[in-house]
Amino acid sequence: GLSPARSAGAPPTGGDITFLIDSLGSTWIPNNSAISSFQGHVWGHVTDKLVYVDADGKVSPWIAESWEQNGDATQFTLHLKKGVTFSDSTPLDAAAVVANLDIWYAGRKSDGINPIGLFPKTYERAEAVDAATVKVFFKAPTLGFIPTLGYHGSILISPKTIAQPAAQQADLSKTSGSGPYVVASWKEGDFVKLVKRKDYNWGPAAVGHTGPAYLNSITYKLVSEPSLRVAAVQSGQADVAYSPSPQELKSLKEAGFTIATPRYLGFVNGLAINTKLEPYNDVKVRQALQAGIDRKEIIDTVYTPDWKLATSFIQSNVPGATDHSDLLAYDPGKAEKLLDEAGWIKGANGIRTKEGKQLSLTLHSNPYLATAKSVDELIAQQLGKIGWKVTIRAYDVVTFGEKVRFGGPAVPAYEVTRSFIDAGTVASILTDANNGENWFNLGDSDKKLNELRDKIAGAASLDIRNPLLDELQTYVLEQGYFIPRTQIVQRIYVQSPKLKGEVYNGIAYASYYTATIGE
Amino acid sequence: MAAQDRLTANTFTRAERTAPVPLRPLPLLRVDGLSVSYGPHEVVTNVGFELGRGESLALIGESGSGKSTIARAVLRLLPSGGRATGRVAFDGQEVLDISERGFRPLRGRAIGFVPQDPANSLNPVRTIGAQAQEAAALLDEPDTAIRKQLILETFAEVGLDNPQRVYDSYPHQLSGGMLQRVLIGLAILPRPALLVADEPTSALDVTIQKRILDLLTRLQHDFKISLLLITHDLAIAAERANALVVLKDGVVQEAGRTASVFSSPASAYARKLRADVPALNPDRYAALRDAGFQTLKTGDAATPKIEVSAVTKTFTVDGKTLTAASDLSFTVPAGTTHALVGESGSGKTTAIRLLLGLEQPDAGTISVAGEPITGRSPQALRSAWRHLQLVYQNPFTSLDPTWTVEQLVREPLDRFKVGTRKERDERVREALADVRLGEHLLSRKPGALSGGQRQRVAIARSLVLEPEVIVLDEPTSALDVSVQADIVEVLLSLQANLGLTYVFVSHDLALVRQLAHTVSVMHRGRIVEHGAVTAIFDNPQQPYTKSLLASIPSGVSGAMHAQQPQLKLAVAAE
Amino acid sequence: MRSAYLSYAAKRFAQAVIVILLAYVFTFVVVSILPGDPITNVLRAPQNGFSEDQIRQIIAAQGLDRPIPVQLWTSLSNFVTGDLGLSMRSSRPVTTLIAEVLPSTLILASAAFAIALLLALTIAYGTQFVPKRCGQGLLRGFPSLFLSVPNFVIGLALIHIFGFQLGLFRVIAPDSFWATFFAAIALGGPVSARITEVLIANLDKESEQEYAAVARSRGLGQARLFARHLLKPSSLPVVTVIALAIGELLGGSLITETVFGRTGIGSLVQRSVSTQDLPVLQAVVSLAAVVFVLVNLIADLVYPLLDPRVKLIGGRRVRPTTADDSATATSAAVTS
Amino acid sequence: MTLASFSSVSRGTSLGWLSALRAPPTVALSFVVIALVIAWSVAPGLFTGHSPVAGVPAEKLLSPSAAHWFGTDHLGRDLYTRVVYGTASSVTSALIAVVIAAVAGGLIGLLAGFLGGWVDIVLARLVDVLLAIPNFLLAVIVVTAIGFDTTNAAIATGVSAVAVFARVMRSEVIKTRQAVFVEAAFLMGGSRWHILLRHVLPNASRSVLPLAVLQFGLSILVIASLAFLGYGDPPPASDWGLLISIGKDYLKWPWLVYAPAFVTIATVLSVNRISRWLRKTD
Ligand SMILES: Nc1ncnc2c1ncn2[C@@H]1O[C@H](COP(=O)(O)OP(=O)(O)OP(=O)(O)O)[C@@H](O)[C@H]1O
Ligand SMILES: Nc1ncnc2c1ncn2[C@@H]1O[C@H](COP(=O)(O)OP(=O)(O)OP(=O)(O)O)[C@@H](O)[C@H]1O
Ligand SMILES: [Mg+2]
Ligand SMILES: [Mg+2]
Ligand code: NI
Repeated sequence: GLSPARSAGAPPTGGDITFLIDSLGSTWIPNNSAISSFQGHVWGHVTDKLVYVDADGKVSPWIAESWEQNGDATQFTLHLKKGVTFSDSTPLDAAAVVANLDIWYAGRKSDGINPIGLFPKTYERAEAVDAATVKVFFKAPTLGFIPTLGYHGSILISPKTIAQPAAQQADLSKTSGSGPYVVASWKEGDFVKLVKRKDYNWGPAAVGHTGPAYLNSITYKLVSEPSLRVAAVQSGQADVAYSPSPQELKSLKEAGFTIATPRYLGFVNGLAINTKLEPYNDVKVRQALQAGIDRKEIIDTVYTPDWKLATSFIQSNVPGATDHSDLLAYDPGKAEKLLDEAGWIKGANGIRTKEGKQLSLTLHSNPYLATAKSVDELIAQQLGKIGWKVTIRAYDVVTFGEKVRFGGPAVPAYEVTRSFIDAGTVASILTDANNGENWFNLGDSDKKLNELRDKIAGAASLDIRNPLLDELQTYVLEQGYFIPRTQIVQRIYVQSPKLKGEVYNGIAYASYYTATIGE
Repeated sequence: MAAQDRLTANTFTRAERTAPVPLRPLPLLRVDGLSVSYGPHEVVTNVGFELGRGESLALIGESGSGKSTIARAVLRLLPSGGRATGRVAFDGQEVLDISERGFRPLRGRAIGFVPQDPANSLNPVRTIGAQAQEAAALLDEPDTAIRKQLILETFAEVGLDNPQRVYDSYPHQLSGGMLQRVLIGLAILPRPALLVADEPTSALDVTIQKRILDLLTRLQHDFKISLLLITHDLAIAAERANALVVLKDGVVQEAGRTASVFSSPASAYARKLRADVPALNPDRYAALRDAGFQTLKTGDAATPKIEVSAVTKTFTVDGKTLTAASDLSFTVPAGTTHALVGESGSGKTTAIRLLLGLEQPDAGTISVAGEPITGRSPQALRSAWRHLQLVYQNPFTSLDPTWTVEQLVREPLDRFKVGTRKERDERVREALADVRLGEHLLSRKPGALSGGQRQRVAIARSLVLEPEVIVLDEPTSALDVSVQADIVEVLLSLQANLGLTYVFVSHDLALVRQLAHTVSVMHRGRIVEHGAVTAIFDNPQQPYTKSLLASIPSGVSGAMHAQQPQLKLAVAAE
Repeated sequence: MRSAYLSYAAKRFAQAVIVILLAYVFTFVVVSILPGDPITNVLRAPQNGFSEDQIRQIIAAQGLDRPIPVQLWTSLSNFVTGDLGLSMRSSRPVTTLIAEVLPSTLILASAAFAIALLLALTIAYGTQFVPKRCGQGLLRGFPSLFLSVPNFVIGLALIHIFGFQLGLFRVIAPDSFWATFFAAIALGGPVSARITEVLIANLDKESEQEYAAVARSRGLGQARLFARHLLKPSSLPVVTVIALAIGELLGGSLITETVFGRTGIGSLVQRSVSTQDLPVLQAVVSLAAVVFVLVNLIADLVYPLLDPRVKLIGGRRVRPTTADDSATATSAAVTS
Repeated sequence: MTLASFSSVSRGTSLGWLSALRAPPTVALSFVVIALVIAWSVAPGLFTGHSPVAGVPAEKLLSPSAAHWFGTDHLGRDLYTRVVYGTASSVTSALIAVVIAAVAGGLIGLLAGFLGGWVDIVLARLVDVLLAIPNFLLAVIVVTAIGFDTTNAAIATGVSAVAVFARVMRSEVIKTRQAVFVEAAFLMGGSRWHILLRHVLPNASRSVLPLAVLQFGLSILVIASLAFLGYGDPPPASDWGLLISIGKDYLKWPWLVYAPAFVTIATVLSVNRISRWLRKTD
């Protein structure tokens, strides 16, 4: 139920809800925090975006009522909705948008305000043509600009707030957005209380409601133990629990609670293989890996049927994603055969060796995903059966960032969980050209991949791009460059049945702008 | 032998039970078949005795023989884990099996208790006065002012000079002697019928000891209090008690009127005990002592082994200076024993620490065997210590508890690198044999040795280097008389055989008389008198020396003069 | 005597100041000398999408590329003037952060302390009145049980029983009375166990002392013996243990606050530790040191006034101790 | 090997066993528990037929039964087996903590107490600083600095307890240094270092032993608490603390928390009981 299904008649207004969350992130400086998956919940209610991206990746107007782009996608013109104001009563006009675009691109580094990392680095400048028109210039074609405006980081903040020094911006109550809610009070690491803005009247048409929100207030309260969050919702002490343990979902559902497992647009959860590293430079080994993982067992054991089998290395709801389930079928016999062919012979202890070396794989569990360790353990068991020696490493966020990197010499398989709005950006991440992330450590060595990348980047329309994307998916999976595990559900919500009408956007955040609470 | 004694004790109690003497007045305290065990260990077995009104009875025996245990059983103050069986009747009333509530009225009011250790017997964080008020509460006197008056009077009575100051003091502000007097005062304040005094003087100087014993005797007379006196000092018992019960390992060895027990001890144990008390046998070692002395005298008596001249030492404590040794001079000829005597704090230990170079004097010089001791660093003194050894006062602290006997005795040989491995082993065994310790003790640790054995290990350790001079700081003060006698014998025979020179510190003048050749009497850091032992003991010149000598318990029972003929006691010999 | 006390007080105070400064430096050294560069690593997280060049600029802008001694000197001189700097994580002033969470921790810690003390006194003194046969052993076993259960297990169990099953408090309102009460039990439990242990050990020691027997020989009953004789000497050494226990309350708040979802110093530390937010950590450690040092200072200064045996000699506290102080010392030391 | 040294530490020679036999029943029970724990860590395979890492995913989250004494976990592994196999690491890490604390603390205390003077002053301030930072806070800071795994958590726990040992050791050394037998050793011709190592150290260490035993129990708890906060080994490690902290996410299946918690509690309780007994008998 990702679209707002509501019956006719005026929905009840009023009511307060409590949303239990496992963390409230670190800083509230808008630029530095906007892409945190925790603060995104709050920003989603306090701020608006220029465009709206729904759960299926469809881009629709919001503060930008319409837009045009030139032929090579280097100039964009945005036409803004009129009469929109920030909660500090500053108008949300062209000047404000320009101020936002500038700080997204550049940040204010000397003041500790970072740029928005995923904002196109091809940005050149923006200018206010008139109060309601903004023209944006890029140094190179940037097809993904418009979808990016609907992405986490692109939240519109009052220019007055933007002008403030970092220490002021870090105080959430001093930050003004134009969203349907404003921050009534907050305490770091404790809670954020939002109350509705009565004069709000510019919601995204895509959610079917543009007036003020129905709920009076939303309180985001930090409770770090997942079992406590769930128990609190179960006992009626709160309305929504975020990130419960998947194992509990079945019984919760049976007890009548609403379970939401919206999928964001992005990569599936899977492993990017470092093709420079022995033995993963051998395509047969990578293919054996691809066939040696029982993805269904992962869903059955660690997750619930709410999780979907991966069909490609991008989520199936991303426009342009195609179904490659056949390439991802569990076939241990095939895997063993491939390994035998590659010269990895099973030893007495069940572990395969070649030239005295063991067939080993180190998995670095993703610290951002609570279930990552369980999945890794299960994969270790599955691969163990066909002769792999799997070691699991778990680091905290800090160390993970330091030690575990794409293509790092000690990291044979990097676990990816990453959202994006536009599939067009995918190809360029895979190699090292144009600041690409070089996921498979191929550099520029794979001709076919380079070719696909360049063609996709140069595609001026989706009709040209989609077949290329399909080819890219087939190639990457066949080569065993990327080993999908499951489609990712990074955000899981357990919700009281009384609460209805929430909407999930393209990055799987729940918005309670349209929600109502009954008795 | 134990079985024999037990039998006699049993015979006695049975006889008492079956055929009570009808005309005999009811004794104040009657103990009958008393056994006490701590957990599974029975430490007092079937003890019985009687104490009449106004009389005194001494429980004697070596350390650990169960004296305190009996006292505590009578007082129902056994520590947790202690269990008493048998019968204890106080004034005809059975006290062992009545309830605590029923017994409490007797406490203090009828039975007073003077504990063994004055330093730990008063609550350290409350004033003496507050604790005295507890005792005074037992009087039927409602007025606190009057009660305080009574307390102060009692303090004066027990010889405390400034009762008001004592009243306001905390225990740590008073000396041991004062505390002991306070405790006696608190015990007699409610005028009990029975006073149980557990070694009331063992921690005190001879002079104070005498004062306190006199005080107890006087109080006993004045208030017609019965006294159960516990002591390991036979001489005191002989002097102060009407009757004796001699204990060994919790079993009565002998009991009877003091006079008869002393004149004709029936048990071998009592005989040995009597023979070992120095005060009762001043000339016991004369032959042994003088034999060694004589042989040497003919040799090089002219060259003194130890020369101490005009040594002074002051300590600064709390900004106040205290002269612990002032202008000390004495010499000790080779092969003789020189004794330092004096009451506690008179500077004896300071003198010998100076002698060993463990402290440096402020003025004066000391030389031992021609080597100067003063003004040398510990490293430089090592060569002197090779021939100069010390036996400490307390055998419980001077041996490293983690080492075995063999290691302990061997240590000086290893440190001074004497001989080969084999020779060292040999020397260790010889030294142990010298002090009459068996080789089966070699692998034991001090914790598994008795006090006497430990002190012998300490002596063996100082002997093993074959030093010329051994300094002994009250080597036997912590030990029982019988153990003491053994050690003295060992020391004297070693001196006779090896020609050792001893410096012997003691406050036990009777012991000094037994074994020393020359003596220095110390008082407040000074030597007030010195010379040959016989000369000084027979004809003291200084009043201080005289008072010291007068305090030696004579072993002649004061009670023997008292008119208590009808005293009936469990005397095995009878 | 007065001057001895004053010089003692002055000396202890000087020591206290030194300890606080050293604690500040110590934290700096531990967090910054050891390998790992938290700021860079956080910035490097792939979702941020920063290039290495951007990261370098950000680091330089915050002065984090200067040599360690220079950084230490700057931060130390700021600290001395009372400036605790900005949190690296949230960019807010550290003073604000601490001021925001301190009241909650103070309430929790004082509640925990009160409960711990009450519980300890009840149990320890209770052993004096409950006869051996009627469960004295049970009472005595209580502290070691509390000392063996991980603090967070107690917390989780309390929440589930009292929060969810009995509905006494709401998990989302951890500052309510009952929630605070149970959090205080979870936090104070182990502390109370330590105090109880020391108290019982002291009581046992004191009641085995000769003076207790002598007092009993004067006809005192158990109640009066306890009240007049045992209470004070057995409770005095606890003053020291209590002072040390304060530190444990602070340390324990880390777990308790996490479990109960409270916001306080403990959860602040938890958040700062994961990002190695040095200014906050330094401030908290210094704060803990200040509290610890102050409480101990008070304990040390009060002790000579309470215990008549204590002498102050040359700015040192000297107590002519009885043989067995080491048991107390050991438990006291462990408590810290 | 470490375990052997632990049991020998507990009392030493045959004499020790004799007195152990004469110990009160609760102490005897404690020894039995500890013996079992040691056996688990030395030869876990003897106590269970299941594998601690490979489970049957279909049998996940079963409640305790004859086949699975402690039930199964979220991946269908036998929890009892995981507890048994996790023992070695739990015990070893607690031992590491104790050894670090005792050795470093002991050395500091020894030097401070024996050398006195400015060495004492400097070391005393260092110890004060370590004492002034609450133990657990210190452990958390150290473990973040050196990285998250069980060994590092053990090291951090050890570091946080250094001050305690230093303090006790120092006071014991000072007490011992003033002992008569130490002066006697000088008279026997011993040098300073000889006396420090052969007389002062062994004697001062005696009261450190019960403390070390106590600290062992305490370390298990601290390391478990660190695991609870996420500073433990990666899967499939099954230290008790990790098991409890994994279990707490599955509170609907309470045995996942309470079974390992029970084992931890029993062990720590036994260790504490033994420590108290050691202190009393010494
Ligand atoms: N609380 C106790 N628990 C166990 N054994 C004890 C206890 N008190 C004394 N004993 C033992 O009981 C025996 C008798 O001790 P007691 O104190 O009665 O001897 P004593 O004759 O008074 O010795 P001393 O002259 O040294 O005071 C000794 O072996 C002693 O070790
Ligand atoms: N190291 C020291 N510092 C300060 N005062 C000391 C020191 N050693 C001894 N004194 C003092 O010097 C005086 C003499 O003490 P010393 O130990 O020599 O007496 P003693 O005759 O051996 O007494 P005892 O018979 O009790 O052993 C005492 O008042 C004592 O308090
Ligand atoms: Mg006695
Ligand atoms: Mg002396
Ligand atoms: Ni501490």
